[in-house]
Amino acid sequence: MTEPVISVEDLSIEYRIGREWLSAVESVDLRINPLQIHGLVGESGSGKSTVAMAMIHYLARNARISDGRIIFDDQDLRTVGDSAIREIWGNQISLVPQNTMDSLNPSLRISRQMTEVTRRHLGIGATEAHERAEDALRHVQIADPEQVLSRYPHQLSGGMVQRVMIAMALSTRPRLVVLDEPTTALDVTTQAVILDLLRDLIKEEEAAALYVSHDLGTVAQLCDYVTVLYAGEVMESAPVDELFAGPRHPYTAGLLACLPSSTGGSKARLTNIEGVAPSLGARSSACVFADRCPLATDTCRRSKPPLEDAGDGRLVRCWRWREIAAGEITPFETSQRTERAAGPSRSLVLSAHGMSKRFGEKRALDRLTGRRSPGVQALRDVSVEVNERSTFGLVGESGSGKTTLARSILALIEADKGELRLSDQPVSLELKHRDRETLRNLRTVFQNPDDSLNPYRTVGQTIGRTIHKLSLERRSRSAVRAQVEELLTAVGLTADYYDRRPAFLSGGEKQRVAIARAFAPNPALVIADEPTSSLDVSVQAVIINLLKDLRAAEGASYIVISHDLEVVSYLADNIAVMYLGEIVEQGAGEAVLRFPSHPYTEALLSAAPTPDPAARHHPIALRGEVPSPRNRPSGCPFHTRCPRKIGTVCETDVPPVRTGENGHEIRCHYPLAELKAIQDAGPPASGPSAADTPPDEEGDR
Amino acid sequence: MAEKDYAEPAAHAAPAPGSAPKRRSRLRTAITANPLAFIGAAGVVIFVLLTLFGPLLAPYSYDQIIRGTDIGGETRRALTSRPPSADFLFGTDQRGRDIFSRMLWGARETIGLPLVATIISVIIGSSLGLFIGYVGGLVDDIISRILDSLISIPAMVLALVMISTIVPLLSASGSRLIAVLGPSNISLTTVIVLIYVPIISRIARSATLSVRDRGYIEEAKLRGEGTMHILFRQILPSVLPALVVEASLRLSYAIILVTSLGFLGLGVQPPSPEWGRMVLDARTQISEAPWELWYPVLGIAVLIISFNLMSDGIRRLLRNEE
Amino acid sequence: AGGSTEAEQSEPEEKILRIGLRKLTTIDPALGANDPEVMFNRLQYDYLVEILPDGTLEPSLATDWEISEDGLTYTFDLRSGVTFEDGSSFGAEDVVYTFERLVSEGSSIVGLMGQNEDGSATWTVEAVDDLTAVFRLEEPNADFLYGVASRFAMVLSSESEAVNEFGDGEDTYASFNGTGPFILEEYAVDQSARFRANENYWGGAPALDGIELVFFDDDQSQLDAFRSGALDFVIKVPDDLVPALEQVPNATVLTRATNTHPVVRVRTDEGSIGEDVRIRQAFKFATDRELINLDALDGAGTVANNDPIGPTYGELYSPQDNREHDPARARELIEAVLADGTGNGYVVEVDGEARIEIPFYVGDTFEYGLVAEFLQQQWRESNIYVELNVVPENVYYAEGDNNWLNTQLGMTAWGARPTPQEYLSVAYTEGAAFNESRWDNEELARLAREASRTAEIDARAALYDEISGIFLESGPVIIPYFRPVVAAHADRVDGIVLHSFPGRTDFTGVDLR
Amino acid sequence: MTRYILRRLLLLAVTLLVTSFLIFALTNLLPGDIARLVLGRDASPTAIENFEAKFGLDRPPLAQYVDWLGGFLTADWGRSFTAGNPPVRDLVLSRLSNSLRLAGLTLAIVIPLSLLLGVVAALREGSITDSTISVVSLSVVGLPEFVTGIVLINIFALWLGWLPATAYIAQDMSFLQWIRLLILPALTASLVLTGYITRMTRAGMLEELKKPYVRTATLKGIPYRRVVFAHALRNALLPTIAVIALSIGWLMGGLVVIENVFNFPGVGSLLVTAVTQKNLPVLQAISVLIVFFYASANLVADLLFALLNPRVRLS
Ligand SMILES: Nc1ncnc2c1ncn2[C@@H]1O[C@H](COP(=O)(O)OP(=O)(O)OP(=O)(O)O)[C@@H](O)[C@H]1O
Ligand SMILES: Nc1ncnc2c1ncn2[C@@H]1O[C@H](COP(=O)(O)OP(=O)(O)OP(=O)(O)O)[C@@H](O)[C@H]1O
Ligand SMILES: [Mg+2]
Ligand SMILES: [Mg+2]
Repeated sequence: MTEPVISVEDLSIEYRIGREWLSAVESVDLRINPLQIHGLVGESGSGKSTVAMAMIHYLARNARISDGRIIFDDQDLRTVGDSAIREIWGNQISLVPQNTMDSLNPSLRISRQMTEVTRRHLGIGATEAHERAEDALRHVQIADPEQVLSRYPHQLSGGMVQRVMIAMALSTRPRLVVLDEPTTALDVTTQAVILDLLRDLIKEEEAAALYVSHDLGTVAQLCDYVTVLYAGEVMESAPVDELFAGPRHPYTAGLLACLPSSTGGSKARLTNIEGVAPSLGARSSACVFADRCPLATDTCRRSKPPLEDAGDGRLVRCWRWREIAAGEITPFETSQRTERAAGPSRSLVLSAHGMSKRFGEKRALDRLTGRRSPGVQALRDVSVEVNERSTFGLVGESGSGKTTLARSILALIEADKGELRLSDQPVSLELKHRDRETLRNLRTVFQNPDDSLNPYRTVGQTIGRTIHKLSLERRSRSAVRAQVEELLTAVGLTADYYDRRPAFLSGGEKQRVAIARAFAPNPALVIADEPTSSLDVSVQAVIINLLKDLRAAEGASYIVISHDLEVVSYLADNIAVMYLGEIVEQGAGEAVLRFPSHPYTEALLSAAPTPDPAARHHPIALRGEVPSPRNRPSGCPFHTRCPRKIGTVCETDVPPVRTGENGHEIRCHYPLAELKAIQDAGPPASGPSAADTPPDEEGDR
Repeated sequence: MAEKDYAEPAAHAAPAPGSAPKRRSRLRTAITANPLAFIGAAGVVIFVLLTLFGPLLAPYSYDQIIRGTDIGGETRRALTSRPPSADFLFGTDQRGRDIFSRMLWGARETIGLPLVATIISVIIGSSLGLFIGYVGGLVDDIISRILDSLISIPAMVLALVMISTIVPLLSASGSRLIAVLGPSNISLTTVIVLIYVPIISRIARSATLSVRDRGYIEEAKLRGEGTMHILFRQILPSVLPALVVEASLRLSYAIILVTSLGFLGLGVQPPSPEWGRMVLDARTQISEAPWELWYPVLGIAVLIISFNLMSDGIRRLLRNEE
Repeated sequence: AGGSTEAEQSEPEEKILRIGLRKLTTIDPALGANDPEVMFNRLQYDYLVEILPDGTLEPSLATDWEISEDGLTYTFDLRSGVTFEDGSSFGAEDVVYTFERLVSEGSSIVGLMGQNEDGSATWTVEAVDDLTAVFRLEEPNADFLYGVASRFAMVLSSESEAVNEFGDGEDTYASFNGTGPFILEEYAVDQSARFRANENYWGGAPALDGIELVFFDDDQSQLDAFRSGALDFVIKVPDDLVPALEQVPNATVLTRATNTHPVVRVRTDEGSIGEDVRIRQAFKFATDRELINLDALDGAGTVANNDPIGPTYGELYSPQDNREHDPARARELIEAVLADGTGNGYVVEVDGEARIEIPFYVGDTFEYGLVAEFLQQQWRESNIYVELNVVPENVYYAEGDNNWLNTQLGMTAWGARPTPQEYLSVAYTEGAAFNESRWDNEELARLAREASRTAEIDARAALYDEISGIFLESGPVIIPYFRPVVAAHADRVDGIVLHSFPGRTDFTGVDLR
Repeated sequence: MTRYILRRLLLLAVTLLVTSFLIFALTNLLPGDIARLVLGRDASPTAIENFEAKFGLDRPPLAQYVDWLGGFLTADWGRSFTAGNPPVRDLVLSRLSNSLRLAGLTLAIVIPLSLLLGVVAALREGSITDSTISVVSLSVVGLPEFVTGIVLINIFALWLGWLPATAYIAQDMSFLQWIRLLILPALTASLVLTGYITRMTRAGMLEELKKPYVRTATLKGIPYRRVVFAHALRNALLPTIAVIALSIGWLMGGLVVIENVFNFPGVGSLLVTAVTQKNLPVLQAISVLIVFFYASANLVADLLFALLNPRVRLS
């Protein structure tokens, strides 16, 4: 057995909240071998960051390690002194954090920040350090390091900053790199490139890494070994392939089963892990997962299972792992029950035509003082049609205009141009000209459950008010209350939520309330903008199921917006892909997700991290990042990044709309047949490096 | 944000369904967490009670000159500038008035007047701020610009300029109401309101801007709520904490302004026993009759410190709530 | 004027008298009516005729004067060899300039000297020769000399382009050009003014090397400074500070009785509170003047008898008094007025009793606010209930419905005048500029006119006695007391004689030990 | 950046114009004639007419404003109503230099002291030092200047007798004498300001120390003082600049009271005198001047902020 780079033994960490010390992490064991990328997964609050930070000996002021050892380099990090740890930091262990933009000092140039580490630890002079920094940047595929070094952080895009952070972390050839959700803030396409890069670099530098993430997909793509954390405890840890192929812990199994991709393309219901993770103070002496575990026995509820060696380097903390391993019991079976409710009808519930919206009209004062703002064309002549009882999915990277389209339809912003028809009736683009009937029929669920409910009003008030304002007939107080309670039950809550305030609801519960509110007046169309993106996977599954159930029960239609292709493809009958305010491809779900597709869709699909280690591949690398809509490329807006660019046509001419069967439309200079041919031939050669495009001047993404 | 301000548990996971806030214990932890704030709050409560009931407790009227001739043959002067005694708890002043009684009466001008003025300012200012913040556009631009201009005149200067004109203006108006309420009371209130309305509306406006685009506001629009409902039922509650903090801060500034103007001889006019004015009147007595000076000085100091401790406490409390 | 005197200042034995004053307002000699302004000017300028601290007249720049038989021509012989600060010599032209300027600048003294409706003078002045100036009057005026001697009539140089205005650069103080005993050296507005002795003063060089005036916002800080030894002389110490003043070691308190007095007056015109004479009497019976003097001034004032001509006028003073404090009488009178319904709405019935209810406006001068408070308390016994409004001077004497000229019941401050006639002519005759009470008494007007022409002292006293009687009977005023002026000097100061108008104090004979 | 500066300057000019008009309009609200207010109750109609003619008060208000503005811009600030009608400009400027000395000394005490205290408190968050600094600054921060001033006078002038209670300024005072005079007033202003700025600095520093980049810097293994001084401090001080600018605005108002407590001949006491005497030309000049200083302080702060902050500088 090789000597691990770092090993954590029986680690327990507590936080002081008020006057109490609450345990956040309990007896965690973890070893990272040389050259290993060790994944640490778990839902929000499970203690991933706490463990990661403990491993670099950098805990919050109100944290203490109550037990355990962290052995690095034959010494327990708990006992090293202040100056000794400063020899280790940046030199032997380095960190790539999540919030990269804030992780660089905004008032110092990149060069200064990068050379600081190398000068400190490698004992080199300024010039040499500078040269090294250039090299390091080149290593992370930045084409013009000199340029980047002379910049301030805010002048760089998010992806670029993340590259800088990675270069910096690796610049002293550390033995351990801790990556705490290094890509969560990035777009999928950028994320794919960065992960790809990371994997190669870590191997190349012969380092070991701890990769912290909540996203099973990226873990599957990147890691060699995975530890699953739940409520501060290790549930299971195993080599990546084995974990994904045969989880031994019910929780792991549940997590995998929650993913929309787990249904293998079918529309089967997703598995639900009922309940929520225990909060810090509420962790019991029993199995922490017992409350939510379908297999829990009395033993499980009474005593905590030990973390057992399950052979092959696997560890499991479950009383019943042997039964599971033997296939005697199956925790979260992916049900194959496919409920095809009344299928989508042909008639349209909504049609939007030629929607355009430009932001950044000058304010009165700016007009006086002559400040110019170029304006952002957030929507360009977008048309969508939503059938009755169907779900329309909208995907695209950040800034592509998905939200703008949704809000224009809702009239929360007033589109500059466009025509809207709801159930064949023309509808005004201005909210104040919409009648009650329109308002009633067009409802929405917002992305962020935290701000979609007024913190000062109870659940009952919120939903009741909507009923009061929008229902068809006047109702008595008690009738309204009854209806609210009915709705609450319909979204899987109980009637006693009526008097709760949002502060006492979890994210998933808030989202359920928001959904109940949306459905309160029996709408014809509900627009859900990223309804699950701020939720944990297990909760996401619950919400997705709920949306599906409601559609079946209420006969409403949806527009579902998400940057997550999996979610959209799972929910939607029709899908549109947006890029820079335009729809580049749309059609029936299967048609869009199958080839031929627009090169952008192709890249998106390839970038999406599949939670299957067997399906590892190099994603199609797009050049640079999404251009700012302020300086939108001419011709085909995608030509600056397109790996299948034909030539100058793409730069000069607006691509035509290519129509395939079943109303499948693609905006591309390639005819469909040709596109299919080249895509069948395989992915494009890995695109030119990211740095070909100059750093994004706007830099505010 | 990587590290959050963890003041209370359950940053991620919500408490188990059914757990209601335990009010009593929260209060107790709040007190133990910040005892100074509660000392301040207690002080403020006492001062407010004094404002309301002080005159009832006062042995004499605020302007009653206790004359030797009343007591028996002595001249008035014999009873001026008397040190504290059982008869005159805080002593008497140069005119022979009971300082203790004067301070009790004076709480009205010293605390009551700023309080009323602050309340008026908060009402006007927050309505204005809510409105322009929510409506936005040209209205907001223009009104904000005017308010900014007003803010760019330091409060003391604005107060002086206004005092110099409003007091004579009101005194000359001959209106009965003004005469009853006292021209200097009205003008001071006006001055404070004019100074504070811009500041408070700016706060209310920016607080409004920060919630204006929240989902629940948009939801309200989508169900066809009117502007008034949105402003006062949806936005106001979220803006309220910021306003409460600001109001408590403003109140203590208003007291400072009133007492300072009183000290400059430009505030509430005698014989009204406003404390700042009492300090002014007693200044030269510092060696002969120091109590004349120290009681009002002490009164003001304790008053302001109480308010500051309290408003600091409120600020922390509300920040923690978030 | 001007010039650096650094060397002099650094010498310790410099004899500089430091005087505390309130801040100056207008320093134009023709307009500056109050002590600080007059003192500031008096140091630099001289009068033709000086009024001594006891009120008698004495030659100054005029060495002698002669009044014609008919009382219409006043001839002044002027002192020769007097020069102004800028070196030009003093002559009759300067006198002409000075007095014509009083008229053109609208000095209020012109009223006493003789003035037409339109503000022009009823007299002329001319230079007969270099050292003789003649005034010609249209009708006799027994007080004309007091006009010539008044505090405004400081002799200016006819060559002045401006008077007491700041010039540019070197000439900053060029227009401060007088013949007086001191020369302005430096004037920091609102802070201090420094004078040095005029070595060539015609009356002989002053004993002092110089005088420094230090200006204050309030009497209290002024007293502070005096106490700390930073000042040698303070004037017009308000009553409530007198006890503190008396505690100051090594200082002498000076007091001089004056004719300064508060006037509580009711309006007498139609529809006013005091239209019915019984109301005026009721107020008098309701007031215990002696007690007021005791309470307000610790008895330091002189109890007055409700007419403005006080004991400082010597023979002209009439001591008659028949209005003792008598609340019962006052109540009866008020009942009677209520019964007759002539109270014009100010007399009302409350709980079966007649009472007067009215706002009382008081200008906050000296201790008068205090007096008003005592009056308010006192009057209640006589069923007079006033709602007291003590307002700042600048409000009380500004325009407005409740200012000193308009309010129904008010208390006004009247300063000491060199001659009693002035009160009558400006305040108590029909059409007079400051007839606050709108009192129209033909008999009084006649007597006053008569007195103004009567120079002979006994005859004049007789007239004033009659006038006093009218005041007692139907005068719309209560005058509780005449207040003294209080000043103090450090004991090292020698030779200060307090003037009844302290601004006119003569410093030529003052020295420092 | 140049554009930005120009824009800000234009805005400053507009603000000054608006406020000067506002102040002018306010002072023109005065009922009755100012002439009588200034000349006193005995003034004759002739005297009043003369006065009005001399100061142009007989002209329509707008014309007066335009005249005044024109004069103000061409360094002719008119003449004072009182005391020999000295040119307002000389009067105000001579007082201003006194006030500026006072303000200068105050800032010289306050800025280093409060930054030091603020940073120390932040670095020792939760310690005794921190809570002491916090409590003291919290209680001192709000006391009215005259209260602080009187207490200081009592201690240092009356009780210990170290320093003069009031400030008489002679023309030929030595630097040391000057400083002696300035100490107490400056100390009074400093106490109040220090409390405020300390609290703000502490808050700013704490916030900065919580930012992720501080963690990044720490994890580079560089010494702690480098993390604090080379990384956090600079950013923490950025918002403090605005706080200091705001306090300068406060100082302008606070000096009014402080100068009166100490009888200090600065613009503040002149302003109060002008208010009591209704000396409009002086009142207007000082108000506009103070607004100018205040607005300029804010402008300078903003420019400084922009200069030190690459985010703003480079956009
Ligand atoms: N400084 C702190 N003080 C108090 N509690 C803390 C602190 N930091 C984290 N916690 C709590 O400890 C638990 C674990 O937090 P941690 O940040 O390690 O979770 P995580 O798995 O990284 O979650 P996320 O995915 O949201 O980053 C959470 O309940 C969190 O609220
Ligand atoms: N109110 C606004 N004012 C100015 N620009 C805006 C506004 N709202 C959106 N934009 C711009 O319009 C473009 C489209 O934004 P939109 O929010 O519709 O994108 P999105 O696809 O929803 O992105 P995300 O996935 O980040 O939610 C972006 O460039 C954005 O910066
Ligand atoms: Mg984390
Ligand atoms: Mg969006």
